[in-house]
Amino acid sequence: MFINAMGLILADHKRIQLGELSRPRALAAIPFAGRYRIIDFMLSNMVNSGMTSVGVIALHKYKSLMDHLGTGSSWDLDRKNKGLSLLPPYINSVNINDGGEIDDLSGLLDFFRANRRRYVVIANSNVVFNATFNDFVARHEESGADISVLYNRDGMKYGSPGAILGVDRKGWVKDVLFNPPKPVSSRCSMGVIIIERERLLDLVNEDVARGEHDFSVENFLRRYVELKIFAMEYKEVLLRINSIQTYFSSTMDLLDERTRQDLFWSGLPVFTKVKDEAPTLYGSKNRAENSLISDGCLINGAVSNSMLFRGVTVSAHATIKNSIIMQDTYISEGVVLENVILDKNCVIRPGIKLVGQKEFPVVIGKGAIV
Amino acid sequence: MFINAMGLILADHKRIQLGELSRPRALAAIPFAGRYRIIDFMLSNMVNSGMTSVGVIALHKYKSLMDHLGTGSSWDLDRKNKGLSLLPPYINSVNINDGGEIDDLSGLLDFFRANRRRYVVIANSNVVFNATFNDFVARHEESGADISVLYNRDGMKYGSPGAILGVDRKGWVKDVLFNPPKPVSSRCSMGVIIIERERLLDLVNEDVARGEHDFSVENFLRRYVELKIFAMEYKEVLLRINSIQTYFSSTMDLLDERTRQDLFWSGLPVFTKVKDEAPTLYGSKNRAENSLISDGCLINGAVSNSMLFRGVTVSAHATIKNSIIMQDTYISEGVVLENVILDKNCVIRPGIKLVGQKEFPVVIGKGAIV
Amino acid sequence: MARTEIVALILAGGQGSRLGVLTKYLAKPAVPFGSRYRIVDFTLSNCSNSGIETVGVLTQYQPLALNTYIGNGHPWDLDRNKGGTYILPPYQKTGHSDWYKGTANAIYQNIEFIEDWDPRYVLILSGDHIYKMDYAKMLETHIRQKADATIAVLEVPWSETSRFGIMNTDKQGRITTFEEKPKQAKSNLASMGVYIFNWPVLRAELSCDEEDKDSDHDFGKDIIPKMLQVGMNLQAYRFSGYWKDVGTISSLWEANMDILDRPHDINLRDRDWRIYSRNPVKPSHFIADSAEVSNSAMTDGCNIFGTVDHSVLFNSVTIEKGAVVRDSVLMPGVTVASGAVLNKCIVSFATVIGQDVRAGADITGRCQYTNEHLLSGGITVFERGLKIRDKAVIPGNSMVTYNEPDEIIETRFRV
Amino acid sequence: MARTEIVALILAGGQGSRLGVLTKYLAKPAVPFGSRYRIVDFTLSNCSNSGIETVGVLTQYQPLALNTYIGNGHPWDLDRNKGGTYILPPYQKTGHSDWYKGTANAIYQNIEFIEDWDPRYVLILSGDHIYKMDYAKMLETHIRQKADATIAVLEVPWSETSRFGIMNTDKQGRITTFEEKPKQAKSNLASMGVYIFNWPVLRAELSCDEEDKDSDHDFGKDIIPKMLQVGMNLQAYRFSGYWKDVGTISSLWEANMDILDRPHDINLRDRDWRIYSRNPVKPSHFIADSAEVSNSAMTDGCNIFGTVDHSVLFNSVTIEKGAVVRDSVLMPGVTVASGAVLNKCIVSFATVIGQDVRAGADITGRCQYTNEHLLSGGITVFERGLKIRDKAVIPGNSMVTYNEPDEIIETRFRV
Repeated sequence: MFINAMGLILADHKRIQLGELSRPRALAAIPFAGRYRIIDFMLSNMVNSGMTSVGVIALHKYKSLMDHLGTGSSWDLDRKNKGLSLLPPYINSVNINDGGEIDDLSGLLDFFRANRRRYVVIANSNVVFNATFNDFVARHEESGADISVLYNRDGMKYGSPGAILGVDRKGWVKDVLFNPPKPVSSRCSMGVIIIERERLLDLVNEDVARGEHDFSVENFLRRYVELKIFAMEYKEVLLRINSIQTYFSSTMDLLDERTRQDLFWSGLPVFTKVKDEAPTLYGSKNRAENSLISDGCLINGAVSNSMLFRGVTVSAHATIKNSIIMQDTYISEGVVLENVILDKNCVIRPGIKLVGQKEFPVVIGKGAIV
Repeated sequence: MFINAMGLILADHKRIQLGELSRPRALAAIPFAGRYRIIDFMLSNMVNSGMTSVGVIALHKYKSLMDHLGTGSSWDLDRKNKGLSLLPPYINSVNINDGGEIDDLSGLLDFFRANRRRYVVIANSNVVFNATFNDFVARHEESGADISVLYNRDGMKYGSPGAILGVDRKGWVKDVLFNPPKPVSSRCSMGVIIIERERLLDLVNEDVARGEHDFSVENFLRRYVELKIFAMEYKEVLLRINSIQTYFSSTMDLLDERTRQDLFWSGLPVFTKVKDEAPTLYGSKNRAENSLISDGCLINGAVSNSMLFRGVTVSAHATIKNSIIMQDTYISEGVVLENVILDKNCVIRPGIKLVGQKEFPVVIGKGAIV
Repeated sequence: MARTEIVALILAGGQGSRLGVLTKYLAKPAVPFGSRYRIVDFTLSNCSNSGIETVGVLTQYQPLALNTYIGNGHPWDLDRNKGGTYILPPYQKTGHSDWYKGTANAIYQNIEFIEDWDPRYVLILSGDHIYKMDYAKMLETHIRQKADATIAVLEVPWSETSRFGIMNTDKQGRITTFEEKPKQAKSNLASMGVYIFNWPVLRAELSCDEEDKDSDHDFGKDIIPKMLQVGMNLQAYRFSGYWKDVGTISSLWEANMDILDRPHDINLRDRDWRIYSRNPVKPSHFIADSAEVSNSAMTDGCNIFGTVDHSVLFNSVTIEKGAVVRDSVLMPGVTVASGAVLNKCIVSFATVIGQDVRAGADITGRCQYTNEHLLSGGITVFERGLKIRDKAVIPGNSMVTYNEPDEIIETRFRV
Repeated sequence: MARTEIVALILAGGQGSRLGVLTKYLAKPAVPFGSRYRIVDFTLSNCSNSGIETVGVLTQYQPLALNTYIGNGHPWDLDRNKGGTYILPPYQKTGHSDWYKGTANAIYQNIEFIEDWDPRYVLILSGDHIYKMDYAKMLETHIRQKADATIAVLEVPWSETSRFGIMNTDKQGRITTFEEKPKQAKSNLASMGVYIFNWPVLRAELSCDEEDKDSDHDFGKDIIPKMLQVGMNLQAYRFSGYWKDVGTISSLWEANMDILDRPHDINLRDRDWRIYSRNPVKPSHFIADSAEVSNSAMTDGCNIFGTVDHSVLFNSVTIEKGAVVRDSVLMPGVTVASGAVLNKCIVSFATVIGQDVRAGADITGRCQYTNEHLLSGGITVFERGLKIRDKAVIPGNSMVTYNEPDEIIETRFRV
């Protein structure tokens, strides 16, 4: 309960773009796992750790993120003293078009000054797992490190793995390689670090003084020579979303019993914005199997190995296979979909056939009428 | 209760700058009347009218406005469906410094689409009064006008009166003059208009199509030839804040019994962010008279004809006359202030003397140590 | 708007004893309904959607679950700083204390609460009806007709008039006479138990009624007839649309089946009039390879490996492979183990139906749980938190409730 | 954190009869204190500042004002979706119903509520003490000492030990014996009525105590002695700082004066431990030309035209020109008309003191309202909602309460 730490989530990541899905929104706001946005998992981890103060740095396209987060009440973060702070770039001059400057870091400094917790957990929003940070913060405290970083052994699994860590026997980071062509280790940073707030303030102030405005987890890791960085392994289920391919395969992983159990049924709830949809209704001639289906759907066709978000309509004689169908999308009669990702509010007209490949799913952007 | 209208407050005004007070914040966020920000009056008017959906357009320096508004709970606007929406400029490209564009109006259109009320009350934030809009909306409905505008008879009172309305016998606007050298009428627009939401959407869409991005009450009034604009008089107490001078004189007006009664004791509460300060303590040798004093102050000196915000300390042998002292400012022993405006968090060191003139008060910016 | 225009009061104090074990630990308004909801969600959502922000819930019997379910009122947007939801049980005053004695007495005991809001109008509601209604429109009519009270009515089949309070009205909708459960009705306009009163009028009537030793202190039996007697202007407000009193096991079962068979009647998918509920915070439901689901409703957290037909499943229900569930209502957390077959069963919270159990309408005969007083048509009801023994056979019209372990119940656990 | 670590329960059920007319319409925790607060604000703010988010308030007597004051819990940041504040009056269970019989029985009757949160620890608090305390630190000690229960204690003057429950401890702080109001105390460590229990331990003790026909069902008298008797590990947690039980008129008056005379002791200006309260939504207070204010505390909405010395004024108090108020406590909305002189008076909500009234400690003699049972030292108390006749003279030690109009009271009105 009484964790002496606050959270900071980076809603965007310079190196990660999910094509059509990224077009209208920040990475953190991309819908995932039927009822959620990607950020819900990290936010829930923080809230489940007992944090009552979380900041979200959003640099652009933050409108859907703002709409999603609202007052923070879905995460019980609608606190008197602003439990959830969206930190957009502050425009400090009278008119941006008259040459005003955008000052990301001064807003961030205010946030750290107003919320006095001893530690800060800083996290990228592209990793999906379900855990609390309490033990990690305690271990960080014991270690005496400047920064602790979480990693898992995914290093060999993905083509573009991010930051690979060289770690000595005692757990100290001795080397950091970004996207190496041939990984030297399987230890792959999760993009989650723990640091003392006062220490962080010093580092950020230094950056500001240097005219450096780029705040990222990776920039901290780069400083492994001057700072003592301790590495801690995370051993449970973890999904990394780095690309359309990993977005698609991570979704399909959720159909696996073990992954689903670990992410959703370990006893720590994953909170998201409540939508008050009706229950899902199954008609008399539907055929649904091996699929995750959210509230508010109408299922009259065949759905297999797929993920349906809230409010999807599947008309009779439609067939959906290995696909991801986002909120309020309408699938007309006789449609055939295979290896497809449909964003929100699409309409697929009668008889349309869309077939992609597992490695190259067809992606249709928000609101398309096909 | 069941008013079929939503509110929209313009936090900034191109033509209104309050010098040092405007430097760190939007016009709407300037502290006023001891416990409030200027916007609190308009927001309270809307909430007291029964509105449960209010948007605030902020174009720049919106950080203190965001902090002040928080989740909207102080105005009971922390609704499930976002009672209070801050509408900052949305940055739609990846990086504003890479030539992204700021798109004010598309966010506004989304707001109007998501909140379905029949009418919209659009208001500038520089007028302070205490009233509900229920009767005005009813009269607008009866009039058959495209737009209704509120005015009062202040036209002769101020040097720079804003929009002077020429009105025919039936109440239709026939002429609009902006800052005329010699007012043709005493009817001065309050910068508050009522319009049907659908009509507004059409007008804004038109503007967008024309590449016009300037959204203001004055731009609507300018169209009095093509649109039917109905004028309605407001007869109660109204303060206009157009300049440092009017800010100062409006504050002094509050010491007048009638003004205070009308603005604060007419039965309609003025809501503001709750600060949970301690009660104000008066020492044994203070001398306070004809002043408005907020919670959390310590009064040990002489205070007359002044307005003290929350958490002000007045040390022994200090003398404050005809002045406005904002939140958490510290007045040391032996200080003499006359016709002074001190912004938040100032420290006035022992023995300092600051004397301005009624028409030209000395203004000291936020956080200054004098 | 310094004063509150209208305060709603939901009568949720009844024991709901006709729902048997379903209300053993819960007040009736807290009973689950329609896959995602509790009965009271409909009334609370109607208030919220009508713009009513001050709602008192008068409880007496087992208020705890209702209290924690309603909580801060946030799911219904009723967590207001001014207004919001209040649980109002009877309380101790200086010198005396009373349980609520009737619907009118319950309101009488809360006069102080109502006065605190200084309302013009008071809306009296019942917490056990399923319907969608805009009370703001009813209030508009009430104001326009300059009524002392307005009563919502709906047309019922002439054959059923003897079960309702029937209003006889003149052509303008003014109520001329009121008959409680008449044998020979003159009209088929039945009271829905939804009343708007001018508060000063109601306050006077309640005080007067409280003095009357012969009164049952009931709105239908006492308050309304007295007001008609003295010639007050009582208006009937006609409602058309889905409305169901879910006060009995069979009406509760039927109303659940209506969601499947007549989805457009109550229309839960209407986005302009959402029915809000407290969210269970569970992931999307999972339909396995082995599952067959038809004509059914379900919600988050379900895991379906078996066969579900024409049933209503609440959150986190697990149907194991080979289990078959038909015409049933399974409340949150219920597990049906492999090989079990349920027909027309209502299973309360978290109960585990063991392997190869056979229960419900298709099993004839009697057992120690047979209860033909409350049950008919083969409906079979299970209390919450039971583990039903593998292979148990339970005939229809049974109300399975824990006493001690026996050949049907293996054990019980805390829910 | 799926389970709740700790649940706080505030005992707010007592009638507070020693506060006389101040608790005629209010439970004691709802009585105003210290210019901006109600008594319960201190306990609620302590919970909120300690990070405790689930708080049950056990009420019985006049809960309504407390219920509406606490409302959605927002002012204390306790309007949580999980957790938050719950008003817990006694309720009707199947077959029986009971009022709370003692502090332990009150908790016993709410076992179901507590179980719903599945806590490891339960914090038992009293709703009528003025103090600032970090319960999280107390919990840390409790956990570190592996205690079954931890009791907060503070040193009291040896001369006052006979008024308290006194703990005798060994050097490690473990409680060896407990004496309720001992004549010859062996220690001056008094219980503050703040307990942390391991929930499973307390649950067992409560059930056991409930069976005991000879028990008074009280924590101090029954539960704690029994736990010591069977050798459980009970720890004393030392508190130092301002603490005051405001259970009597004179202690309430003194505690108010402490705000003026010892402002650093309770320190309401501590921004790291704010005391929250429900805001009255009034403008800044106004001090007129004619006013003289010294050694006093006041808050929003006051309008001062007269003389105020060494007094505590709540929101929206009006002191007319020529009126003099000394050593007094004026609750929200009180008006003192011109020429009136008050000394050592406590005036409840909205009461109007007429012109030229003289009342309080400097007036000797007796009147029909003299009450030396509850009052001493000249303190004079006025019920809420009275209009005191112009020129009335009211001697000290009077408790002015409405019965019928007389030479002192002109009329009364609804507050």
